[in-house]
Amino acid sequence: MSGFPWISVLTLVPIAGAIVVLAVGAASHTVVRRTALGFSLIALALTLLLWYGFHPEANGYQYQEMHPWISMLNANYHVGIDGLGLLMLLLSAIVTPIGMLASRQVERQVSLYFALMLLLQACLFGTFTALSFIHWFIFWEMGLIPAFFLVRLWGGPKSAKAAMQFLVYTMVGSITMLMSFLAIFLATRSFDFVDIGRMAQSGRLMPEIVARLGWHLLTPEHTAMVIFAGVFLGFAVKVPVIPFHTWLPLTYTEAPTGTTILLTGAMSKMGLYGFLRILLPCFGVQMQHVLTPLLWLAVATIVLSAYTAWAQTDLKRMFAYSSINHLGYCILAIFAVAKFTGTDAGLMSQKFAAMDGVFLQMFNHGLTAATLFWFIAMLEKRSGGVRGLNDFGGLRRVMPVFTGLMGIALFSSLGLPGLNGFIGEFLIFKGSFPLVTWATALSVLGLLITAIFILGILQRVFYGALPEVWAQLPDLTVGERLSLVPVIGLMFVLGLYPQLVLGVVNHTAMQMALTLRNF
Amino acid sequence: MNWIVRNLWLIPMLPMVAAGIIAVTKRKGRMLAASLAIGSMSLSFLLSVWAFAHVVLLRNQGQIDLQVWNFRWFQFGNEWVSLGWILNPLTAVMVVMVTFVGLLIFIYSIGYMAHDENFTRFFGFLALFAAAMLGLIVANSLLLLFMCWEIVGLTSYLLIGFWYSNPRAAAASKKAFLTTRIGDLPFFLGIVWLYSKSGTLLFYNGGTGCLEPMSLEHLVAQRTTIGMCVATGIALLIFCGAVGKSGQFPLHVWLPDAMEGPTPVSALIHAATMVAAGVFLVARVYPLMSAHALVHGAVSTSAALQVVTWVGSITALFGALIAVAQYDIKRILAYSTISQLGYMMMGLGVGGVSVGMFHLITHAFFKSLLFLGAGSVIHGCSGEQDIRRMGGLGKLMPFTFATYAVGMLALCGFPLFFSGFWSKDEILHAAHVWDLSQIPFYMGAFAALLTAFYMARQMYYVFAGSTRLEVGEAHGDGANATAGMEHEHGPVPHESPAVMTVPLMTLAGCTLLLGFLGTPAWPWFQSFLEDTRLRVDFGAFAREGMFPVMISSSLIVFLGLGLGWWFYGREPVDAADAPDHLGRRVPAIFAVLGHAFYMDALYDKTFVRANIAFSRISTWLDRWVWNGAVQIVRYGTLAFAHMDSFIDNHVVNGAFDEGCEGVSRSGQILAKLQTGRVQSYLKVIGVALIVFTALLLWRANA
Amino acid sequence: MNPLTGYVFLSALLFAVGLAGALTRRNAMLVLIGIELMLNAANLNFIAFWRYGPHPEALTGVMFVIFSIGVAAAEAAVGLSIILAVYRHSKTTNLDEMDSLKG
Amino acid sequence: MTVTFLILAGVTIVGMAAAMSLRNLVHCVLSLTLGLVGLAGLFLELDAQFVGFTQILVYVGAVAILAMFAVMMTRGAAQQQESRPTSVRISGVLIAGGVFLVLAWAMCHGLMTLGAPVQPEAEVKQIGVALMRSYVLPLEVIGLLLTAALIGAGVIAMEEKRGAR
Repeated sequence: MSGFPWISVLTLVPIAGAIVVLAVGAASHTVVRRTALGFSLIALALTLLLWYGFHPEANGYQYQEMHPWISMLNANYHVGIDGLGLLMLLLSAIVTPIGMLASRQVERQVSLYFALMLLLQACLFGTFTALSFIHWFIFWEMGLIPAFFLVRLWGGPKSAKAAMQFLVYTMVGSITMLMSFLAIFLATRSFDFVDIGRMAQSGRLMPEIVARLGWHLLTPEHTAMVIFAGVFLGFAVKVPVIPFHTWLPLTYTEAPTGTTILLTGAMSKMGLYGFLRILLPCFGVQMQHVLTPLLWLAVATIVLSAYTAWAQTDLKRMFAYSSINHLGYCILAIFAVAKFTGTDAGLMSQKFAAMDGVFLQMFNHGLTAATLFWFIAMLEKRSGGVRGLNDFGGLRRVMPVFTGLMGIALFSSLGLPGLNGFIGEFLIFKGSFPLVTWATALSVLGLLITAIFILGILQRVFYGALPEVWAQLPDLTVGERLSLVPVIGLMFVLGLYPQLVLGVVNHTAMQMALTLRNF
Repeated sequence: MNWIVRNLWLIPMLPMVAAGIIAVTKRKGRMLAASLAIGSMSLSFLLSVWAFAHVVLLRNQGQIDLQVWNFRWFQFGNEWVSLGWILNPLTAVMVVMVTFVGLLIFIYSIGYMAHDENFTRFFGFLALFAAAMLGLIVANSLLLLFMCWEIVGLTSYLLIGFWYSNPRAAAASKKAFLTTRIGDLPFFLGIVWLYSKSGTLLFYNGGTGCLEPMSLEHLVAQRTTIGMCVATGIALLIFCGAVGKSGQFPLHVWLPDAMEGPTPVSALIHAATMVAAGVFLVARVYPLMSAHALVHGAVSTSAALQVVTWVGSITALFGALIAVAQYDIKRILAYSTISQLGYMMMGLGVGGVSVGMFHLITHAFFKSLLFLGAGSVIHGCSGEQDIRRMGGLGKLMPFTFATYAVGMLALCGFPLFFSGFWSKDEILHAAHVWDLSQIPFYMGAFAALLTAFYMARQMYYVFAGSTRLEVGEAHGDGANATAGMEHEHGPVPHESPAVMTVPLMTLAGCTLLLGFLGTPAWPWFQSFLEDTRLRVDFGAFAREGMFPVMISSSLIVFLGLGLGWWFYGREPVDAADAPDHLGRRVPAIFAVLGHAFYMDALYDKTFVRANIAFSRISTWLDRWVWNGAVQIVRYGTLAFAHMDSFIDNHVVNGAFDEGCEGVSRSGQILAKLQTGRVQSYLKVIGVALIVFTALLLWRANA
Repeated sequence: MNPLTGYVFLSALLFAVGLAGALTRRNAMLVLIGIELMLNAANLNFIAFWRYGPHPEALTGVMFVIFSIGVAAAEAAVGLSIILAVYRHSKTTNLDEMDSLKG
Repeated sequence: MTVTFLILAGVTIVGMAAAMSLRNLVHCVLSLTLGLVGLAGLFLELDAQFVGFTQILVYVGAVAILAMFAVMMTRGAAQQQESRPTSVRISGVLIAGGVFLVLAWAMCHGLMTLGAPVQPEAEVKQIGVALMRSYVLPLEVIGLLLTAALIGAGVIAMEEKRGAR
């Protein structure tokens, strides 16, 4: 690997973009939009370069940069990516331009809006590349700030409440996580994920914590569990896992749709990323101890969110719940992977499948959910903000292309084979079923309910009689079609040739599944 | 490896490419769309015939006739997921049938859909359907099969809801997709289970495939927690998928509603091919279905096949019963399809692959013939679908009538010259010699009686007597499709154009001829599928009670037809609103049958309502419990914050203020004390001395 | 009543008298004299305790008194000279009028 | 409790009380001298000859004379003296009384019953030895202090015209 600090540069590009966008703020909105989009596309290009230069078969992290930072805390500026990080970078880089394209309705303080978006992207990049807790946590928390303002300043009528809920809720999770990490730091003097993971896998982490911290009121197991619970809460809120999800529907609904795209497409992955990068390698034992309740949580996340989505009438709210549902599968698979230790070849194969499935599902959900919200943005733009399920009908007559393309995205979300959603779900179920049979079997219900409400959307919005009000709705413009083509195309490509992604992440997935064997 | 085996993927790929091109064609490109679809289908048909010939050739040379071509698709962990295609007699028969029937229906659709504004889209969907269906057939991987299976479901959804403005079509399409998906989910679990147990989803892969003896032995040897053999468990889960797709008993409710789609769709998807995919699936995984018996060499049928048999026979009877009391021409055929699919399942269960598949093939021809005939009738009657408003069409639509009669007799199983007779008879015979129970046989026989009866009823209603069509009134769901036709043809019932009648006649011809491929005397079809020696043997009629079964089933057919004549032929139906002749006799039963045993209402009241209730509950949970917990925490925090702020304002701040004031006041006081007079200070010192000394002494005393 | 008690009471009384004078008189000179009185009361105490205490051979009380007298002499000298200086400054020895320390 | 003690105590108390309560400053100083002489007698009674004589020398001979000089020099102010408000007097007396009571109480309470008093030998020689041995440092310090006091008193009492420029 060359010594060029690719990742730092990649993280700095959106920040520079934000500054430039603010600087040209006085210019026309179009210029601002194009500038911001340009920077996000530069970031995308850089990410593709990283993708191109990535060695899928190599162990460990690539493009690493390491500089001493706060020596007192033993904290380093340590960044690097493996397959997972790379995939998440790519997802963030894809989702951000989508979010920008879907932000056409933003008319006030345009330059600030786009600057915040770029800033959010930088935080995402930072989060997905950091390998040291402090550095990672700073980006993790910093991401909240642009997100908060994006929701608060450009959101819907209840945005104040939504932004506050979002901020406070995630903050609470972050704080518990921070405390847990401080506990770990006090015991290990390290903030490095790799080190901590290594200690956990060799079984030294928890005894050290118990020895150094010595909370005499608690047994060692309980101490470990409390620390685990703190970290778990932080991530569970972010993903979210039922019952820590209540901030999400309101936030996704009230946020401007462009922001929602970033929130669901990339930010929700931060939680899962945390599950994979931190919880699984460091707290595998604790997860095993409480596996049954965790599995119930996962099943509840999948099934209840699907049912709740069915009962919604606001399209954005529906997709918000649907997001919870889709990420629930990832949660299920992660818990399933945590179930068994050991090196049994049959089990390992299932774990690999589940892990690969999680990676794919994360990416696919990001892509599909972002696209769906994009469609909503386009619909809102045409309908003047109306997006109720029952406000429409028969739109297929006036917007056939829109219907067709959104139909593809909807079916991708439903998990139709041939589109990107399927393989991830297949691998997740394939891997989880032998590991946690009943939870997986129950989760299948989520697939059915998802189908019900997605077909419900199609039926109520696009089928049936066309109300007079919408008789003049214009179909997609040429520009919109052209910008949609790559995304929809990617759905097909991933659905038909998942090896494109799997080839890159498979090795990382294996490594992650293998680290668990040592517990 | 032969070229055709390696390039078997071309058969589904050609329609797929056509569908892709049509998808980006403008609405006006009607001819382009139709010709692309039909052209690709013709090429696929030719390739299918080539493949078929190849298999026949191999068979005749006595070579191994199972050829596969596998390739790697994607990787997880150290493993690769492989897909592939397979060429064996089962595939060959199915591809030929699907491409041939499909081609005819494509051609027919040009006429039927001529006036539809979404003509282009229609052919796009049809081509996509054909691609997926053919992919399903050639798939050598359960995963690939499932993927195509789902896409078939999607196209079915799209085509049922083709007239999307009609809310009933929209609802029916949704119902179809969801009902089949209910079956698909256990199927999906079955696949996942099978994958985890056998390590591969390839059917055949040179000894390591999941349907090959090594894997099967492995599956049979293992037991689930409830004592069932793993192979049985997987087989039953997979069968759930077939139940959904093939409209078997508990999940049949979507098929009648699917008739909201255009009639060619009903003919192609909901009669000939897609619904038969479930039967095909069972046939494809037949080694797994019969694994228990296969491995143990037991005479008895495996548990999975028993389930298949019972579900099939129940469905056969059930569908036939309901069909008796329907008025919609397409719904009668839909229930008939359900019933016949039940027959096929029963055939698979009691007789094996060839028995069920033979009926599948013959049924595909005569049922698509019937549907196309019904479509022709509907087309001729400007969208009317209620048989009570038809009548006397025999004279007005002679070609349609003749071909319809052929299809009807084949469906009834009229002896000797109609394919349905041979295939159905074989099922009945197999059921008769089934060693577990005779009940399926009697159920099948009774269903055969009912079949003859309801088809006779339909014939009399539609073609006999005088026309009862109300001029200028377009009822039913074909209205949309045929809305434009009235201007050209006028309201009078009329014969359909040649583009529609020619496929009808072709199908009728096939219907007549096909039966002779599988007579007991010369069971070519059976031997082809099951790899047995083929010879002409008229003695077969005499074996194992074959002859009595033939005679009795013929008698049953005559009885059914006779009953139909007794009720509906003797005194022709004269008025559109006259009560049904049978319904007059047994109104209660007729009402129950007319409402299809109230299954839809039952499901509405139970499953649908339970699910809706659960969705309400989960919303309620979301709003009150989860959110409530958060709100409690929030209000708790708020209360704490308020308390804190109260304390701050009134206690801490108050104390501080008080303190400040006190300090300042005491300062004032002290300032007063601070007289600057030495003596007053000294006084204070004196007082302090007194106090402290007193205190010390008092403490010392105490 | 042993002799010590008498001396001690006497010293307390002297102290009280000195204090009363220091507190009530307005003339600075008399206040100073009151303070001298209190010092003398303390001296008496020291001597009495030395005389009747357990270790008279240690001479502690005597020594204390000797130094105390020395200090008292110095104090008297300085105090009186201050009074003179103040008197020269303000023509009064009235303490009530010397309140420039007032807060 | 000897007669000598009672007489000496009476002289002392009367002298002191007069010194504190008489109106004429000169009388006050004179009665103070009487009280100090009484006190010196008490010291002698307590077998502390050296201290007793020192008392006479220093107090009677030096302090009282000094006070007399001061009284004389501030005579102008003496006429201005008028009685203070009764409340001040009463409070002062009360406080003094309180202090006496407290002290008396403490003494009653705190005094142990002593054994037979031994005759101490406080010869001047011993005192001198002690001063030059154990207490040599305090002796030096007190010498310093006295010197400083002497100079300081002189400086303070000097003519103001020269002190304040």
